[in-house]
Amino acid sequence: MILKSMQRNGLILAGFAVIATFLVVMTSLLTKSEIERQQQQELLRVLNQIIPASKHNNDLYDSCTLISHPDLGVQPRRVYRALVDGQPTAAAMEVTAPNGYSGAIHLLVAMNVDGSVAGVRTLQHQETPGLGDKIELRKNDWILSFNGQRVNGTDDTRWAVKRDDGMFDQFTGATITPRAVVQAVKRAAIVFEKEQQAWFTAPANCHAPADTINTVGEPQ
Amino acid sequence: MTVVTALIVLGVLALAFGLVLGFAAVRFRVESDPIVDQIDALLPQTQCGQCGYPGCRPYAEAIANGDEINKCPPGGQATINALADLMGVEAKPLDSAHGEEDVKKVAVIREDECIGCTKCIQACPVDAILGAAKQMHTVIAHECTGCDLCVEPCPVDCIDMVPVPVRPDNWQWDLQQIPVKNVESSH
Amino acid sequence: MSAATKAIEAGHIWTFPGGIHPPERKDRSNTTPIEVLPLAKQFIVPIKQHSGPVGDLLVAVGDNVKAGQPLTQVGINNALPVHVPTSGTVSAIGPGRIAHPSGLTDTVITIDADGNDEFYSFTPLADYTTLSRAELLDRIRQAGVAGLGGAGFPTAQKLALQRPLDYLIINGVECEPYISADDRLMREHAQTIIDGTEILLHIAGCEKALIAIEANKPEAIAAFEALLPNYPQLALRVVPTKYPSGGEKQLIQLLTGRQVPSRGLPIDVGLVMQNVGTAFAVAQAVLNGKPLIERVVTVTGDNIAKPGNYWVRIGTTVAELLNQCGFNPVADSKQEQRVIMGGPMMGFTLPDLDVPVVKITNCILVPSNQELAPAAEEMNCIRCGACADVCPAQLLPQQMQWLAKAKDYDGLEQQNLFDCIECGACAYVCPSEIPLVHYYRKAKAEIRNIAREKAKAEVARERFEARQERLEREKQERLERHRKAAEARKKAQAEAVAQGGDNPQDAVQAAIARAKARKAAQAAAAAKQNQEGDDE
Amino acid sequence: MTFKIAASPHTHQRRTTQQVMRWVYFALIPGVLAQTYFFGFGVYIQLALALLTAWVAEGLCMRMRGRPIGHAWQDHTAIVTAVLLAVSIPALAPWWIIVMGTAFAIVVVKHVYGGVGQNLFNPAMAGYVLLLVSFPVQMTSWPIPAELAQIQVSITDTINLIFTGFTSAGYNLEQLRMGIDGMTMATPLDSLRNDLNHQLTLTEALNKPIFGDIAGIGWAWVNLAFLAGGLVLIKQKIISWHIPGGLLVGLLVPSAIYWLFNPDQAITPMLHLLSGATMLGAFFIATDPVTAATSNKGRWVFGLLVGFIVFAIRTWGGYPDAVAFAVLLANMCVPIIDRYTQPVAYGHGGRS
Amino acid sequence: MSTYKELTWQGLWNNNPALVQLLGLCPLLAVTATVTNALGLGLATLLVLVGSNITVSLVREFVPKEIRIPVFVMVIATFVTVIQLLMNAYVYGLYQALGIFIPLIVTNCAIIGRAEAYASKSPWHHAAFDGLMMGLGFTLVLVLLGGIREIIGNGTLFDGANLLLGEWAAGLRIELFTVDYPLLLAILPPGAFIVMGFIIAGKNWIDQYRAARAEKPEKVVTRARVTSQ
Repeated sequence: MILKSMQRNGLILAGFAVIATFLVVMTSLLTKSEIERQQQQELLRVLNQIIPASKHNNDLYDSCTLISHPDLGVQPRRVYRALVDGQPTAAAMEVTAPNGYSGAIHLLVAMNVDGSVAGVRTLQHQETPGLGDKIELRKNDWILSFNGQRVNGTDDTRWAVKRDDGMFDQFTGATITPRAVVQAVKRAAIVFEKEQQAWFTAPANCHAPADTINTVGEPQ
Repeated sequence: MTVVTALIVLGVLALAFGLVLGFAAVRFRVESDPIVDQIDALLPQTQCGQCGYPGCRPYAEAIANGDEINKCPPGGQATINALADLMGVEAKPLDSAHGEEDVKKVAVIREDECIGCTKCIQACPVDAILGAAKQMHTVIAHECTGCDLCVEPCPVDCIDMVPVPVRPDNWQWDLQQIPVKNVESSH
Repeated sequence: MSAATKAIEAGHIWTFPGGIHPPERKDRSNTTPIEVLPLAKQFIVPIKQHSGPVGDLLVAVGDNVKAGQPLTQVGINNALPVHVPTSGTVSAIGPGRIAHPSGLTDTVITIDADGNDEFYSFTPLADYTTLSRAELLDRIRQAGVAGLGGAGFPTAQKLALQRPLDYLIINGVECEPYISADDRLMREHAQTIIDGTEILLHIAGCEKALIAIEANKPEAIAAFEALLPNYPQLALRVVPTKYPSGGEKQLIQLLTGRQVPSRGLPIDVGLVMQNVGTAFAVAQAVLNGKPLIERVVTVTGDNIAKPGNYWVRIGTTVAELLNQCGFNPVADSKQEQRVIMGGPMMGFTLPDLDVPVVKITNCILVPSNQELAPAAEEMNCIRCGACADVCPAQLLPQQMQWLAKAKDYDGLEQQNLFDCIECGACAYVCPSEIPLVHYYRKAKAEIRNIAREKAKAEVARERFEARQERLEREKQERLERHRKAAEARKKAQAEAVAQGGDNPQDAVQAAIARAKARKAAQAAAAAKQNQEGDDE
Repeated sequence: MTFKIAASPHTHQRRTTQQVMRWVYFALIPGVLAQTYFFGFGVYIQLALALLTAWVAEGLCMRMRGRPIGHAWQDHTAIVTAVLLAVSIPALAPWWIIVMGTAFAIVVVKHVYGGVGQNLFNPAMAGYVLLLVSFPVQMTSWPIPAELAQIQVSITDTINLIFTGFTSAGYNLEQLRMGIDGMTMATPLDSLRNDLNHQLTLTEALNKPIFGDIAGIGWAWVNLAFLAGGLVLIKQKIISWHIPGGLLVGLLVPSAIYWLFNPDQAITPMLHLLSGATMLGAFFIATDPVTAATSNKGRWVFGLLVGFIVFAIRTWGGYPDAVAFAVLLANMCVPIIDRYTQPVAYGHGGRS
Repeated sequence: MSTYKELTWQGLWNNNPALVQLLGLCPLLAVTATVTNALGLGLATLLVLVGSNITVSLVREFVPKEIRIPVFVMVIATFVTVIQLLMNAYVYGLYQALGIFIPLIVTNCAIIGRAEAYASKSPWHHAAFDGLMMGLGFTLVLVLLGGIREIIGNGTLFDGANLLLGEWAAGLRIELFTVDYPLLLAILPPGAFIVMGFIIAGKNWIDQYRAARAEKPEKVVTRARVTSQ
């Protein structure tokens, strides 16, 4: 009785598991390249927004390098380097602001080689809708207020929200989110100033050769 | 390769869980009090048939098979609520098509009119009527469930359903029900 | 001797949680001695004045009876008898209003007094120690003695339980406001009470009695203090004034620090308690052979002209009693008058005045609406918890109130509803004037009712099933009989055929075949019709 | 004359709900006076608005629920809710803040749950939290205490600020706050937390003018005034001392421990006690009988819990003060507190 | 035909998963800050619900009672993952808008609830229709809740609809009013609970109102004779 029940249930469940896994795996295989293409396109779209075409004529996606820096967190970050005829002009790096109101905020910060901020975009966040989500460009153009700003060393007190006597607006009611973003961008800018020489000479090592995508969509 | 690994890993995991579940299903089967008995225990056992079933137990079986729980007027709302609790469904008001909730009653035979036909004795579901052919019958009041099934068969209409009398020991503290004496003021 | 026992011996007084201090107003009735009132013309004696079974009648309408003559007998169910209050004629036996909060009727015996007040013959007893325990108990039972403190439990029955006892407690606390019947009795008859206590000790087989009196009765305390030095086995305990320190369970806690287990009896913790009035009645019954036909009743309240304590024959109507004490009902005819039997905390109101004084009637309170304002309208509970603070049983009255309103009887039992002693302290302090105790009483009655119905349903089910079984058995027997008869017939036929006659079976077979064919044709036609219907 | 049938007991102590509530709002008077002294005439306008809104909302709700309106007005519970909310919000907050909060407290938190005695949450605090999470700017804009203010906001300006948002000279509240001495005047707790977050030491943080000798200027006196009113309530046996006691202990003990181990980065225990809504919360809000625990033991636990949550949120949370959140969170725990602190009934094994 | 009518009625009103069964509340409360989000989650749930209901109904013959729950979960998880992958690959914009909600659907008890309560006992076409109607009922409540919260908390409707429905939908955005200080509570989680409470109350009120107005059907019940066999 017990054996029969075990045998039957075990086999049927295993059968379902195999079929289900098979379906998922097959779908995954079939869609893998398409998904990567899509993600790359999306990234390029953002990259092109903050590093305009005038500032680069290389393939931003391919010129990516992985860097590690204690001020940017434990994990290696991607840096996309913009070059005009082989000369560095700007770089965009993935930055994380760990102290958002509801967890980490993922940013893309682009810096010009002269040390000014080229642009900042929010890639991913879970901030309160209607309050903290004004860091999205789609909701509010607050994020543009970084454009062209420079950091004068770590003691630059202007790099703070107005409530903390700085130069960046906090949006109504929410101080924590903009404070986190400002701090993250400031940190990134300082690191960039120090490390940019090294970064521009590092090899492009973000994408393993096997993953290299044959076609790259035109920038929109 | 990853495909095969995924298939094997998940297949084996599922097999293992299936075995465990198959084992548990037999080994830990719980024999619970059959639901019909639990329902029957909540019904008032008047055996009146107002629910449309011949007796409380048949109605209990019907409820277990999905019949409505609001067909028992003698049990009233309290029984419906208890059944709803047991069956995990929402309590409904009593279906008035089956009758209205009423005060508890007992049958009383007007003994001088009884002709001793024994029809009521046959009708009584709980054998609460005493008597023999051509002899006067009487109701054993404390065994009567108040189902009133004996009233209709009586050829001379000598059975009355009277409310169970309120005595000090079963009084429910309805202070409003107490008749108060009016005294003409002497002033 | 354990530390606890030592403390009891040393006279330590424990405390109980909660309790209240309502205005006492005992001085209105306790300043004058107990008076005897003129006999009434008519007496109404309910045959049930105690808890437990009632005895069978010993008299019929028209009988001439004498004071103290039993009206009902102990009989086989060990009932408590009631007695004739004064000599006269039994004029009626039938339903009449009884002294019960419900205002319902029960069997009462009406006696028209002849005014001579002749007594039945009693046999006094010189030395009660000569009698056996059983004989003494019988003497008390025959005298109709029930607990005079409130519940009316037959005294003999309480004493009959044979369990090791540490103490007998004589309850002279009388904590309820207004009432001073026990107070006056203790002042004037301390010796008789002590005699009764000794008898009770003797019967209970107990070494020591504690006599408890509340601190607000200095005269009664003095009366006992004067006598007690002669009685080493009796000890006086003065308990602080707080309501309800006279409650049986609370007094036990005060005097011994023990708690009667839930749903248990004092005897479970080695104690038995009797009221001072009961002790007095026991002395009367055992020493004089005099049955319980009169008791002390406090008649008080603003609307009584002559408040005080009175010796009242049991069966005297409240109307008669009030008449003699000068009843001035509320002047305004639109207003309602409360006549309360018992005290302001636990007494019940009477719907009219034809109710008789019974064994447990300790007070008739006729207040004006100024001294005891009638309850205002019930408001919503604000969960202030004042009720829980005063509950002597450590219950959560407001929680029970919500449950009672929701008719959650299981929840109520979990909240220990049945440990509520209905003292009324919670309702007294409730700022929303919720009649909490009334909710509990209703819920208790309903729970008891449900239990009764449940038991009844169980019996009904058994009877129904037995009947079904019987019918089934009878059916089987009938079938068996038919089968046997058919076999016998067949056999007879076969014999007939064998003997060369016509087989009557053939004709029957033909008829059955014809019927079958007709049925089949009908069924086919019906089926066809159905199919057509479906096709549409 | 007829005979009246009534349930026992036939006598009554006669302290009605109305009287209890009246004591509560009389006991709030010292606190209100202190607030008025330090934060201006606006307190009275907020009170008036709150009372009016509560009165109307209560009446409408009772009407919609088909209950006698007079009853609800008579028991004075809505008055207490309105007063508590009015003293909790900044004196110069715009009129619609207090109106919305009071209406929410009465309609949603009280009547949707079934009216007096049925609500799970403290209505005033639920209303306060609604306002705080929705309008953080207005709800944290406390006026500068009178002793520090360089200009006195006149009665006309107060009225104008509350009803139009601008003074007669055309300044709004923000400008008024920022413009006087170029310094943001946050509440003491807010200022302290902000500075501690910016790596200032406690001594540095306490250098701000808002701090007096013992605690925040003005705020300390307001708290002491509420404490005085609360003690009167305890004296009158309107509230038991268990909840305030538990709350203050629950706040004081952890904050003292934290401060001893962390003297530079912690709010001092004294500041905890005399800042924000500590005393108001301890004696008037957490003691709301409807939403607090029932038994004395339960009240202790409830008070301790509120106190600890206040400490925790003030120390590690996102808001400077936390009495409202703490009370609401503890309200949620009341059924379970009540369950485990139910006194042992007589005869169930307890000892006297 | 009446089965379908009954299923429609059950799914949209009588046994609405969100209002009556109170299933799937966690994603429902989490993502209904705007109509767009609500609609997105609703449509995704609808899709999975129909798919899983059909599959469960088709395999119900082969699944023993003891392992039905793991099998149902597997079916649903497969569906969700496959749909997520496909959306990720071919409708990237929509995927970005709904991305985080789709895995949430796996844990949506409304789906496993229907699998267990209905699909495992009914033929596939009924199960499919049930899934459709339950999904629709769920979506409607979501959209209603999202709408109310968005209006109160943001003063807009269909904000960001273009992310879900394509560029044409940008024109759907309605700005009802602008205030300096929106009632943030409405778009914060507590607001979801409060608004949901009022929607459920409204539904119950309508039901009671209808029940009170409905005429009682005259029904004749024959009383059984317990004793006349």
